Amino acid sequence: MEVRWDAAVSGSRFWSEQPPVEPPMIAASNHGWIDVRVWPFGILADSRIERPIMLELGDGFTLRDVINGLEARCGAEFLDGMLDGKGELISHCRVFVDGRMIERLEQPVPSGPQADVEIILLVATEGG
Amino acid sequence: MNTAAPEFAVAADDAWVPSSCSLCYGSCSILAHRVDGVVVKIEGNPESVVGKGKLCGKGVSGIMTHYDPNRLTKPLRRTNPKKGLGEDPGWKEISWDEALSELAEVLKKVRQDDPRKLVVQRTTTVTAGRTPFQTFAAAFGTPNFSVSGGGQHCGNGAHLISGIMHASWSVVPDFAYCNYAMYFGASKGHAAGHASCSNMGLAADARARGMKMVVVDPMANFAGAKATEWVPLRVGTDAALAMSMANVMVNELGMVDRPYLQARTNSPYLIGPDKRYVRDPESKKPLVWDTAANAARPFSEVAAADMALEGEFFANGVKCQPAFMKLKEHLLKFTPEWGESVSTVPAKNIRRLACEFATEARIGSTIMVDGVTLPYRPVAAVAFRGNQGHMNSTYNFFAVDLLNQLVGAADVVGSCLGFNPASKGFPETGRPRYVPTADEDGLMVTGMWMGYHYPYPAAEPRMPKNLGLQDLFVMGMTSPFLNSIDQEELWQKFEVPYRPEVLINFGANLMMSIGTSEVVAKSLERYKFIASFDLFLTETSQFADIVLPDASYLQSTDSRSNFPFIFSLPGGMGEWCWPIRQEVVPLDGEQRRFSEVLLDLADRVGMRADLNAAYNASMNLQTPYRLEGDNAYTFPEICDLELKNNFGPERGLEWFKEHGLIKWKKQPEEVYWRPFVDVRVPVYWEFMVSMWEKINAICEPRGVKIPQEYYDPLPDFLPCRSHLCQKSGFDFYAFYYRDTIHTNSFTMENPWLDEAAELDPFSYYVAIHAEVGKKKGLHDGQLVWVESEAGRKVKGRIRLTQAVHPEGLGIAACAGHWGKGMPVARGKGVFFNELLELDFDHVSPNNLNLDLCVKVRVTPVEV
Amino acid sequence: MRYGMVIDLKRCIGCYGCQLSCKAENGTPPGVFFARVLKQEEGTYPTVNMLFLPVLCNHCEEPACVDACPTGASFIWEDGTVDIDPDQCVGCRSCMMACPYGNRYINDKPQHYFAQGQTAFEQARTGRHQTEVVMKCNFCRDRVQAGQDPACVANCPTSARIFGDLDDSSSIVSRLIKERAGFTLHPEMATKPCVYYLPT
Amino acid sequence: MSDSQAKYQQMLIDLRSDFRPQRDWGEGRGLLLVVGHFFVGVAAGGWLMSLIFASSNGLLLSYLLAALGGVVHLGFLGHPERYWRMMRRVKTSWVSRGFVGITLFLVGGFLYLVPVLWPTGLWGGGSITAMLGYGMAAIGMVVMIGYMGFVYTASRAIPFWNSPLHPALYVGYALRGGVAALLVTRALEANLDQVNQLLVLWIAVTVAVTLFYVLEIHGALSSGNAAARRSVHELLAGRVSAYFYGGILLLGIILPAFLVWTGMSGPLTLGAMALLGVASAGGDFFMKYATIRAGVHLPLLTRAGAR
Repeated sequence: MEVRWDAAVSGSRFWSEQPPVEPPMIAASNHGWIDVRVWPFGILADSRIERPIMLELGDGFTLRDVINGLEARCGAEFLDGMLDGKGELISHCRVFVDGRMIERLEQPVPSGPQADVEIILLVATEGG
Repeated sequence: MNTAAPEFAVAADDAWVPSSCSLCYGSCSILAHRVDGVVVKIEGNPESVVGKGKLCGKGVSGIMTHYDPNRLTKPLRRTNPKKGLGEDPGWKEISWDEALSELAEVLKKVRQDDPRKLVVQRTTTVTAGRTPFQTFAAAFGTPNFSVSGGGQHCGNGAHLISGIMHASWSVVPDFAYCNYAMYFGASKGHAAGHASCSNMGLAADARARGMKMVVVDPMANFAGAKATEWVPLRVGTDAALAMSMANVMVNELGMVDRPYLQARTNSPYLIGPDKRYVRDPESKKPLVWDTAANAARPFSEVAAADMALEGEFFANGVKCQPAFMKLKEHLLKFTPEWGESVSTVPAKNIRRLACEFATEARIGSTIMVDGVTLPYRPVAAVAFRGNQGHMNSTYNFFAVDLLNQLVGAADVVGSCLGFNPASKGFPETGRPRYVPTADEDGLMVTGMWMGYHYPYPAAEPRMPKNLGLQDLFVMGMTSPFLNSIDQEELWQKFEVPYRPEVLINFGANLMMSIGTSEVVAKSLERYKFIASFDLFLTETSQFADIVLPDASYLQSTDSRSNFPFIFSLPGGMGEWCWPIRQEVVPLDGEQRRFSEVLLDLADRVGMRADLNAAYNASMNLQTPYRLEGDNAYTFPEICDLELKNNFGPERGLEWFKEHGLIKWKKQPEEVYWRPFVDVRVPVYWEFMVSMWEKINAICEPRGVKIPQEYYDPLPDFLPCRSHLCQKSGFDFYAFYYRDTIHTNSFTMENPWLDEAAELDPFSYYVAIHAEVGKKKGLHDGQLVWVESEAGRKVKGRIRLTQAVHPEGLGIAACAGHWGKGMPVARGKGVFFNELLELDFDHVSPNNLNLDLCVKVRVTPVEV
Repeated sequence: MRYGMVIDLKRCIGCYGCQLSCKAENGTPPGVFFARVLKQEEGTYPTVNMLFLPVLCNHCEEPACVDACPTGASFIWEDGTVDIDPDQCVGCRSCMMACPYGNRYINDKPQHYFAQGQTAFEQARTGRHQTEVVMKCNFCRDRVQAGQDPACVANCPTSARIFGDLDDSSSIVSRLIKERAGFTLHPEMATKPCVYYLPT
Repeated sequence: MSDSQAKYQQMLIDLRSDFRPQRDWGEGRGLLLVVGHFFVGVAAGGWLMSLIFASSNGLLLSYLLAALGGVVHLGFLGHPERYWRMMRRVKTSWVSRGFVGITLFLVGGFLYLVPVLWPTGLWGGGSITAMLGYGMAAIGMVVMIGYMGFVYTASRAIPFWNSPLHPALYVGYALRGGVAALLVTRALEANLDQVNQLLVLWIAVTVAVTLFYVLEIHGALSSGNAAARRSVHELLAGRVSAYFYGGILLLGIILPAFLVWTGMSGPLTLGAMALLGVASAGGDFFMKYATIRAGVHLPLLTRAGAR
């Protein structure tokens, strides 16, 4: 009697329900240009680069745009620790825009006229 | 009725304070009884899920560690610049301001020069030390973080593969429903380990209910002692036994859970002659053979039931087979007869065990739990420290977990569970919420992890920037190269652009917990500056320049004494539980809590903004509970923010101090999440093929040969160095194990525990087989030398016993202190790790776990 | 009412939780164990099991120790608990020679574990005991009077220890003894011990 | 401090071993108990013999030994200041009965002895007080002779002692102690009459005692009790074997037997007679000391492990 393995449970929405408390949604602004302040922390915070790094980006900018802006301003090796071989964010590089975590580069970033982008590499490997 | 004004209500001080133990990393919940300012009793907290109102022997003895007069009370500065094993540091008492300002100057200089020159290292015993030290390292900007011996010996295999296959830090049988649990080098509820006290109760209930417990172990003194059947085997040959059993299940009995393999593993993925997935040209997704359409199509577009598991096909112009077929053929060579020759477990037993395991699995059955119908596989093959402490670390553990995967016994009712791999979080806030997800190949990525790197998908191997070379050996977690004898040679070969200069150590006694003390000593002598947080002067703090007196757990506050749930919250149904740790008694002398010292240090180094950002990132703090700018928050304030972030504004630190913990009911969909989450577990590790090529491409030209057999997609038995030693007279495989009464090298200083260990038949002894011992003219209690091939020697007393494999030599715990800072511990037990060579040749080339078994010779000590 | 205890040897894993929670509850000095755990292997390789035997005073119905005691310091409470009144004990140790289970200890050892002297805990708890008298387990009388289980029972992580009234045939202890053929240690000593063990 | 620290370390070693030696009686302060037992035994036997052979000096020596024995007993106690409580459990405790016996003997002996030594004293030899004293002393003596064996029999913790033969053995040794005391008294008085009778009596009692002791050892060996066997091992080939061969055999039996043999076949010098008495008493002491030190606790785990 070959019981199909997922027969026991199908169509459960348990894991797709949205968590009750979401950080306050930020109304997408339409002000043309948004001045973006980028705060690199930890190993990214190179003493030679003054913090925050000011960028001017168009409305509905994505993280990719921020990355390209940083590359232009601080050079390619600045991104060395942030991206993996395929140009994607490595798992332990965390980016927050106005306190909300952004995970994918192509995701448009909702923000008001001004946006604070915090980038940090959590680099520790753990064990034990 | 008016109550007396506070100052008149001179109620005698008599309080039961809910907090968390810290005698081992289990951090069970405690109630500490304080009478007139003195802690007079520590009991379990019946309210808490972690320990369920009970404590093991260590937990109740915490009082005598807290009140140990040998504890440090003042910061110490070294006056003798020379460092070495016998060198007296010449300690001078200094003030905290002197200590921290000097340390801050050193750190500022290093951070300017190259932050990666700082190595941060912590003991695994204090779970609450994880986040403060990881965030300090991240804020400072160094990737060089280590959990010393606790990580190096115990976990690169266990945690890595529990993460890849069960999305958790460790695996445990679902005791409430399991009928047949097979232990490979693990105690799970019989000695130590994750959630050990809770597991003790759960395992005992299961055994009383009739769960059969088959324990595969060279020694039967904990789980083996209570086993329905003890299966002794030659040390380090777990994979041989497990693969032979898998062969019997697949090829002789044909008892496998095909629907599970089709729906929840990468068994159907087609594998080409180059051992890699055959991928759809456009979508790049791995192809499967759709038996309905009789064509190869991307896995995401085929119904699981129609996916072929066996047979040979053509796709994209190449001959290919489903991964399961590769496994099925791969297993053929692991005959039970071969298994017996390697592991000494009789072939007929191997066949019987495999048949029992496959039959008990009740493949295809379901069960109702809390009104939810779920797959029911009441068998579990679990492994832990003993199993993966070998050269063959990855495959020893992977082979055991294969047994679960073949019968579908993975994170379903009664089966092998990861510790809480998925949680929807506290109902009111939905935090902390984590659930495994699928990568683009459909393979499982763990939802929560102890470190910030994830076990899968592994990072791209590259020219290493980490001193531990984990960014080259991407399966490695804790690395031997921070202390190995060949560290300099390897750093040069891989052009690591810097060298370690400063070490911040938190409580780890790596002189005793990693390998030969002489080798570790040399690695410590290379540091320019070492600062060590300690409770006592240990053999390691003798190498420090500054020693900082840490507060004890009864004087500390931590909002995450048990975080995360994958670490030491008991698995299986029941309740989620978030206990905290709070002060029971005030600080005395000039002891300070490490968490607050780190904040002070961050201010002095001028990186408070970075630290705040690191805390935000690692604690996933959401507005309005994020740390702002470079405000100098105190640690209790950070704890308060995290608790409110997870449980709502009215449940901050004060609320938790009063209630001690918060708990809420687990849902069946959380505990048995596999049917609800569309992720596949890699039964065939295809990523190892490209990983080896990239690693070897970097290593081979630099003269470091990476044996390809350690990166084959399917597990195999690969011998340890000890198995290759043929020298005459060396006829014992020495191994060491966790004692139920001791934690690493820490608790021998606790007089109650030391007293109990003195009376224990095995704790401070070298256990060898009674007949074998007598034949060699050894008698019980005799003082002997245990000597490795390389001439490393330790002294110990013999215990003749029937409860060990004839070739085995079992030593308990991490004992054998020689330092004067822990007088009660001094000279107690056997210093096993002195026998361990520490170099690339003695670690798994796959996950860098140290090989913990040694071929030794035993000779009487001439008295 | 006769208090007794049942210890399930199938559940006990020898974690020393009883020995140490007892030591913490009573502040016993070094070398004095109101409760302790004995470990012994059984069988020959490879069919080997380890017997973990937690022992404590058996609070016998006909205690040889109470008979041997010349001063009446050793006595039996109305609920069957065997206890010692330290003010009456003359320290002749006859009871130690009478108890076939060796669960009585003279308090002539050092009154502190660390060489440096008594810790704050020992001043509060060990200091309460008179020296040069015999000490023993009294089933944590204060806890039991307050409606709690003895410390060793309350703390046992595998719930292997059950405390109850042997006179009440419907109590858990009585039923377990019947259902699981509970046995006592050295029954031939005819002291009628009240601590029963359930076979593994 | 090091003494109690040493005791603690020794306790841990003992608790680890299969057969935990009994140290509380016999070691350290416990030695006083053995000495107390010895004196009380010799005193009781001495008083009896002195009555039979009408030796007032013998009575005095026995009384002094009993008093000394009592004091030494108190010296052993943890709380000697509470000694009077030891009479409260006469119904059940042999130690209590022994205590009452010794007290009766000391009081009665005093009342009886005073007029014997100072006829012109406060009360006459034939007075009620003296007769009362004689009665009390007699009862006390009987108890002192008899109770000690039962104390050991009641000790269920030590299988070697827990045998029914002990009372008879200790009665025998008390009598032998008495004969020895009398021999010593007569030697001091340089009074040689009835010496042959004494020697014959000594031989008879010694033979009886030795027979009992052999029976005792045989009983222990054949009892099937591992702890009893271990005690005999300690006695004959273990920790206390020196006291057994040197003390019991050589000093207690062979030397006095040789002296008795010379005494029977020729004139017995006063010195030899005294030496005979002292050696025999010495043998009694070592018998008690060796038996106490050889005591091994009943093991809780029925079968010793593979060790």
